[in-house]
Amino acid sequence: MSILEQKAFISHIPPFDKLQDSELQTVVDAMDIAYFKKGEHLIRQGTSPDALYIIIKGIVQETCDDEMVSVYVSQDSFDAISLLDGSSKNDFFAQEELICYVLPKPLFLNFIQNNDAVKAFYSQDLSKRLNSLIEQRNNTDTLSFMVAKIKDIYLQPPVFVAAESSVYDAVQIMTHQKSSLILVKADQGIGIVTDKNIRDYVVLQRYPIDNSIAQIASYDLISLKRDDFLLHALLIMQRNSIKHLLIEQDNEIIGVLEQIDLLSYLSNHTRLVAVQIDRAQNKAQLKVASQNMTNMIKAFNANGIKIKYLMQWVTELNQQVFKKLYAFIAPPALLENSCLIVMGSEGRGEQILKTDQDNAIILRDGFVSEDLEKITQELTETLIDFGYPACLGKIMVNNEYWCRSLKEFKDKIFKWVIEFKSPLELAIFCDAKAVAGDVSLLDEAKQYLFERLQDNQAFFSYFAKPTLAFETPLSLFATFIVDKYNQNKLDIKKGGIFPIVHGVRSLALEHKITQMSTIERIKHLTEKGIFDKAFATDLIEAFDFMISLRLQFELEQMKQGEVYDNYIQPSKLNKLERDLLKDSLKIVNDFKKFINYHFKLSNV
Amino acid sequence: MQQEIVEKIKNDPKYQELVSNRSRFAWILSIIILVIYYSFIMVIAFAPQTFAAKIAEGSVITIGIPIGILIIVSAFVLTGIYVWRANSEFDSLIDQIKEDIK
Amino acid sequence: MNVAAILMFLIFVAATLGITYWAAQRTKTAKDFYTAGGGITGFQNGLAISGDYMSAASFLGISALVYTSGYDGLIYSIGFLVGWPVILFLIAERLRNLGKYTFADVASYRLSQTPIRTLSAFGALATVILYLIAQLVGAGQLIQLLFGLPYWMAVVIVGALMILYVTFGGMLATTWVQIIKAILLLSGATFIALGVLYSFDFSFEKMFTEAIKVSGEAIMAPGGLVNNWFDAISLGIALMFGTAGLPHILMRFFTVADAKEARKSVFFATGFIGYFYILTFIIGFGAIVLISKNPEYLTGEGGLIGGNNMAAIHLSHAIGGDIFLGFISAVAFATILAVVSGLTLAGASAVSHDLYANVFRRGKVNEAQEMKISKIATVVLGMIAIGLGIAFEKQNIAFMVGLAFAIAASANFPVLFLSMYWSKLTTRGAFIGGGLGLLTAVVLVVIGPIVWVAILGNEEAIFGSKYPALISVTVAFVGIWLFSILDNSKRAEQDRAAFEAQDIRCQTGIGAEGAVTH
Amino acid sequence: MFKNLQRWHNRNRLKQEKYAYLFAEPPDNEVICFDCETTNINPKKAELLSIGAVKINKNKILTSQKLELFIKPRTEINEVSIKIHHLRHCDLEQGLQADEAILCFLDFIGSRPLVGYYLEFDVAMINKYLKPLLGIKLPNQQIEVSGIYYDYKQNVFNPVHVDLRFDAILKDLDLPAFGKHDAFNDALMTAMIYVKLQNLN
Repeated sequence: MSILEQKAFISHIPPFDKLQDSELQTVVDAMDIAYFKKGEHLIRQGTSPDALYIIIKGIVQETCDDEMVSVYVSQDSFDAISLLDGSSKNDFFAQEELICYVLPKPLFLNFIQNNDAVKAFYSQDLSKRLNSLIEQRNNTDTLSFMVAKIKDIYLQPPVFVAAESSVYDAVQIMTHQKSSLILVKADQGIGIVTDKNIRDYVVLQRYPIDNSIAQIASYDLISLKRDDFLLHALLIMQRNSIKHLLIEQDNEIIGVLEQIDLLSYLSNHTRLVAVQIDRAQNKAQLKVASQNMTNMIKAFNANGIKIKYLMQWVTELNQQVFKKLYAFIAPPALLENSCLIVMGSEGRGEQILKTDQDNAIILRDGFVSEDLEKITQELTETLIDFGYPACLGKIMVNNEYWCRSLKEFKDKIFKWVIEFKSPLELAIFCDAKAVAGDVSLLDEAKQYLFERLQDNQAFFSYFAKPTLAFETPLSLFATFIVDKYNQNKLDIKKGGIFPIVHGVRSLALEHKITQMSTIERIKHLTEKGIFDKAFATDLIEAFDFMISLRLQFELEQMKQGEVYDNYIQPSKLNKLERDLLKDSLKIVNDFKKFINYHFKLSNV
Repeated sequence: MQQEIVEKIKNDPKYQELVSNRSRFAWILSIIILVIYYSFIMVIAFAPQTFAAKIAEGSVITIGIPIGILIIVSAFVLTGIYVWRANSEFDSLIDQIKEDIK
Repeated sequence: MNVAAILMFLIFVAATLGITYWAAQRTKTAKDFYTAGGGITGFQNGLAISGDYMSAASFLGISALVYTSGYDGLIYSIGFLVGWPVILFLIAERLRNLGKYTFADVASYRLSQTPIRTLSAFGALATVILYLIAQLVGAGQLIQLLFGLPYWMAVVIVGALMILYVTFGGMLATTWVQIIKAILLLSGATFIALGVLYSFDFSFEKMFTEAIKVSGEAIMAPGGLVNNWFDAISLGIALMFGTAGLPHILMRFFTVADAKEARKSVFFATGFIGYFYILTFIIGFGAIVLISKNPEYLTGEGGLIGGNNMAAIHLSHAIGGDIFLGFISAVAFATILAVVSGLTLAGASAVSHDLYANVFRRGKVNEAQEMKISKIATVVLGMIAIGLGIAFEKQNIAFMVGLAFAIAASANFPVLFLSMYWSKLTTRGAFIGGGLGLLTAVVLVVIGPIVWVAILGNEEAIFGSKYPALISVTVAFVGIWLFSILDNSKRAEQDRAAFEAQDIRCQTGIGAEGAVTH
Repeated sequence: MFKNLQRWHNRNRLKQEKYAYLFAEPPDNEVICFDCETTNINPKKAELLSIGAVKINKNKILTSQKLELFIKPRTEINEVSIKIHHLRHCDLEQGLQADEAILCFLDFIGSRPLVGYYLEFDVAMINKYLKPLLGIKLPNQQIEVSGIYYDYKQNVFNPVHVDLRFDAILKDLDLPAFGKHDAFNDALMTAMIYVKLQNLN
């Protein structure tokens, strides 16, 4: 890096690109090169930096109270703001080994003073930052919930009694401790006794108060760590319909989390969709709740929550909406004798923003419902009203084809599997998940599917073939292939997400893996030795990254009032993101090669 | 798939009909083509001069040439016959068998 | 050096590859997500099958055979073709119903994996290598002729191109490539044949008369090439039953999802291939008259420039000038690339999947490793083919394809056939019998006139005939029969017991699961 | 002991007392990284064409205090070497006399340790001019980066072959390689290698 090259290097980096040649020379002459080890701090919160850093090689992370704010890569410079303000609000440290130029503060400030172009550059940057700060603040109430951990919330202190204690003694201790619950150390593990247990057993069943408390306790409790997210706790409670969780730290129980505490914590937050859905009494309330989800997703995403959790959360909520709605619309007899299923991305639990509804109803053989047509029509229309767009392929309950008896479903499955008919339908059905009604109907249908699968290579080849249907938008020279007629965008679904989803689905079907989510499927396939561990990790990360990238663009499109599609614009990505996308697409290519080899796709 | 289905198909009269009809048909066609081809080969093996006879007085074309072309055509025609019958008769039988064990 | 022809050649090769690339990568709309395979009709697939079958070896080799031996070339054509109906009647349907792509997969459905895969891998390798050599010799001579390079250099270049094409373009070996290739080849050959007939005023009588003037009466009847009963029968067996044992042909029956369309496609393929062979016959006779006396195409000693395999290429020049020569060379070259890619993939997968993964590592290997081995195998296979391709320079390539058929008929066909038709077949019987068949065929080829005399330079062949199939196929069938009925092992009981379920599945497409393969 | 003796001997031969600073205690944490361009690679025959040097303070490469000197050659430069260092006669017309350059260089380095890649050669080159001028050889401590790199890579229990080529080291340490080979550029890259190795050990 001779002097000439140093000059060439920084002359492309804003705001230095606005400098005259002589000014540039001054800058170059004053620059040093510094080396930082991984993890070393360049600027600490509250201190005044003495130079502007320009990265030659390496990555720097900017954090605020341990939360990532930004990432800087080669050719980025930082932190002009702290130089101007006199002190830094955030920490900057080397996320990997770093070589960078160091431009002394006085010189930098001098330029800002004397060069209008440079001045303008930074003042613009400042106002942008200010705006984003304000924006951030507006989101805080949801945000704080998103990142809240169990340790942030009130926990009932754990009050233990021995198993042989009498109910009377135990209640005395409860009263004394002002606690609404008590833990029992019994042979079968830790049990819990709440007011409700006492009401049910002692008051209603007249269980003698001198008998042992262990008899009336509830067991099989679930425990979580103190550092788990509240979100996670809420999910677990909802999924298992329980009201208490044991909280432990270092294998010791340090408290009990009660649903009521959790909910009251949450109810302080205006946009708590889960609670809203739970409490909705009619369609109108449910609609509001469902629409609020989108706002919540924005907040989630802005906060860098792992996409995996986000998907889980959204799926859970969507299914609650479906379940609730089905209960509102369907008469009890239908509810009992049918199963509402969601399929495709919704079934895999990979939907974030609402996409086309893919749903169906399986009816018990022999059951006839007179108003079925009316009910399914209402269901479909209400969902459209809620913001779940209609499916273009009419894979919806109001289509007779997707609302039929178990027997008819089995016929269909037979056609799919034995006669290779309609692989698209089979693919969607592979991802079916029951959300309301009698789950066993879907279970039986799926079992039938697995029984009828044969080790027929031709069948699996056909099924897997679409994995290769689209070219990966990455050229031989590792540049993106973009659509020149469509603002240089590329379709990330066709190019990256779909191949992974479908390839993994095909492998999962072949190995009769019952999991629906792509990531879970990959994990199970890895356990079966189909992928090696390193490749599985790469695949999951690539998938994760592309999903979150798509979300980022979808949110942006939504903000602009456009209809969101699956297009992303590589030119809008920063260098790190572009590199990650390239890596992800390379992994997609490797995966396609694997699928091609595994299913012998060059033969069909 | 399970043993029960195997048993079920095996005992299905339609299956037995399919197997015997199709096998017979396939073998008959195979034998026809084998006979045609090996007659040709045998002539070449033991009496090659047979094919040297002229097709007509004054012509240079030997009888072997139209015979060769005819064999090529016969292979094509026999294939056509098989495909036609399999696509209509046998396939509908198979469909019925499948219907029974769904 | 013929600049115009070379230019046309390069343009056409680029265009052909470009079109095939485009066809393979056609971006589809979201609606077509799942119709990728189903969109192919029986007619199209028939073209694809014939594209696989009409290799450069058939095109160049058979027309060369007719050019040198007249009528005997037709014996090859007929033999190559009559295999088709037999496959359709007796084998294809069952394969499809079993849902197994390769000979190894079918045979190990009820027999024990390890021995069967070992056997089939060696069978496949022997067949693939011979077949590859034939294609490489053809391509080498083509490039030699066109660019004026030394033969060995041309073979090395083509071989290297082939390895590159397979390693980087492996994904392109799709149906569309074969379809386009078939259309180009059929139209090119049609044009030459029409050109030939035109120059004789569309009178066969006139064409044959002229040909007799050049080469004598003998070309109108058998005897030039196959002049004893043993050779005739032996060749007949190899050509007819070899097709069913070829590793890369069987798979085409799966290309369409619908069984009806699949059958139709064999029907169309038979038509196309038959038509094509009739064309090569005309082309061969045309070459006798039009080029064998034209000094422009002859070397000092009176032979064809570039060898007899180049008869069709020279003829294309005589008919259509430099531009057409470039076109035909390009089509032949693209054909070679497409066929070798299919072949090499089949050979590489025999090594990586059958030998390495299932036999050598007993299934304890993941597919990523398998893929690596497959890549290495591709390169090694390519290099072996290059080496042997140089050694086999002077051989007729249709004859070499015939040898590949002989080996396929001896090693693969008996096991494949009996595994589906004979309930008493056992693993041991298949392994020993099939092994003996393979061994006999290979040994007879090596000690026969071609390798022993022409290549190794010995005085006299130990085995007098060029055609081993009569002996080796008999050995295979007898061996399999004998060792199966003598087999009283526990495995034999299992093998026999599994026949019924397999048979039901072969007949209907539904039935018992096979042995666990993965 | 022997080293001290040598050093003392060297010191005694110093002709001009004003350069005694070369023997002083070096400042903490500072080293000099330098590289020479010459007419060929035999130090006995070669002539100095250019010297590039840069100061390193702990982890900071002080490019703002660099030294880049060009020397007017006394003889013809042969074509082969022009192709390597891209220094043509006309490029060096404005250059310093060799002796001036050596003194500048001494001023720049002071008593700091010297760091380089294949340093032996560069030091020999400097000494070739220094000896007649001041009667001494460079007394500075010498640090060979390829040596540090070798120690870093080598494993006593499991010896491996270490590729000591300059480009290989750069690549292995994942440092940016910048095309042109000139004295300053090479010194700078060597400096980066040195700094990185200091942090790895």
